[in-house]
Amino acid sequence: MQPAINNAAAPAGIRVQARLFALYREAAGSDLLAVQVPADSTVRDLWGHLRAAQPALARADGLMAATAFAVNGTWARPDQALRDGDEVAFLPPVSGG
Amino acid sequence: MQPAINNAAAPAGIRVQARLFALYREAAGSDLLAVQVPADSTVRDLWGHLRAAQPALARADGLMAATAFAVNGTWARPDQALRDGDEVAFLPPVSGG
Amino acid sequence: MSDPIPTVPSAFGPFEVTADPLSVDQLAAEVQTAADGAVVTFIGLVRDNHQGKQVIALEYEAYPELAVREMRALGEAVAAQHGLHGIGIRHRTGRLAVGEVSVVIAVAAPHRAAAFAACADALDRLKATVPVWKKEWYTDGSAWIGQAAG
Amino acid sequence: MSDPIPTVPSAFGPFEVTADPLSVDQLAAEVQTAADGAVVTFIGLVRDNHQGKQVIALEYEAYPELAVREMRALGEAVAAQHGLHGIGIRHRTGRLAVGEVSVVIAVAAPHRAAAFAACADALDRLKATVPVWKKEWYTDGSAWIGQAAG
Repeated sequence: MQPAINNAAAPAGIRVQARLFALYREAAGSDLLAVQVPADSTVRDLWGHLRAAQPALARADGLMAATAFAVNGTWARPDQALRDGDEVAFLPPVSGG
Repeated sequence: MQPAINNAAAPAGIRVQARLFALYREAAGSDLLAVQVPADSTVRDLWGHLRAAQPALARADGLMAATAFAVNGTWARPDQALRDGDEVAFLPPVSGG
Repeated sequence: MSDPIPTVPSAFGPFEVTADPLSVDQLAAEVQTAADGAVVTFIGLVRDNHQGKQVIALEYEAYPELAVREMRALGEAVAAQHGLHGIGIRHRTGRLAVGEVSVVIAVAAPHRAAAFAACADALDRLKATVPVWKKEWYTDGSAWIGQAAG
Repeated sequence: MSDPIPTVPSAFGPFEVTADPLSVDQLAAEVQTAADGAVVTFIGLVRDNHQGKQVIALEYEAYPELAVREMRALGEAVAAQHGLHGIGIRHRTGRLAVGEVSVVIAVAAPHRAAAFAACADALDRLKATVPVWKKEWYTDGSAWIGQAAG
């Protein structure tokens, strides 16, 4: 059950997009989720919301030492407030090279 | 005057080939000189002989901090004795790369 | 994402994420200037083992917009720190077989010492900050590589 | 000398002197093995100035037989010292314009630190011992480069 995801009819919230990569993308089964959250939500709130809605994502997050965040393509702190239309990325520890 | 160079008729000597590179090659006007020297000659003797025979080569040698020597494609000390048929190379300080 | 992979113009050189094979010669030529006597490059390869397991392929995934921005930021910081004119980074994405090139960093400098130092520096920063991930494929499964939780 | 430029087979990679243009991609591919995760390359370029003078070209001359032997000896010593599988060096000869590649050194290693250290080490040795000389061409003349006496 993922009641708040893709629920455009809910009132008094903002709509954001969650981008997921690598382990998180596979756990969620999607690289992009449209989500409605309360208007005063932070990045951390959204991440908690996604993990609660998707237990596989919570398990994947638990495997990682740290998750990093970006809003609209720029690094963000977990307490950053979200605005309607934001694209919020959830990044497992990087392993490129 | 270069009396001992290309003088195949001289007796009691050995014939060697001198290879010259870079500044020395240009000073001598040749990259390969056939030389006859006394049978007990060393690498140093040959170099002295060449410089005496070719003043431009002596001037070029004077510009260099050190000349290195090789006999038959292997590094050699200046006191190495020459044998008939040796190829003796005279190398200015290297500057590759 | 159906958008084309983004590129960010920089005065120092290209910083790109691409699914295409990488050419070291090309990147080196793009970063060098007439005043440079040296280019040092780092070429990342898919190797056949990791932590005792046989690896048959690596799958690279990027957050392309942010990866390009980060590569440019670190590249320009390294260039400024070492007084360089040219630096570029291309990182490949997708599934790569053993021996294929995953990333190329090219650094041009008037002299060799700065080129070596800057290239190693850029690589360390890339591995620490650029949002790219790799999944190792084994004969019997696969795993995303990353810092495991303590 | 009308003999072809000699090459010496080595288990580690090619060590060659050639009049042909150099390819970094080709040399990197020749030295890498399936166990290597990194190749570091040094690319020597003709630059447009030296000690305040404008340079329009460099002319490289080698003692090819000894240069190849020296490159192989230093390459194998560096490989042994750093525990590497693959290293190769190609040095070009002839007259090269500004921006052309004079030498490429490629070092393959399982991990990056050894590759950087070994490549820098090989370059230092090459510049100290390999019998290759360069002549700088200026707008108003030329000069062989080497350690001046006194």
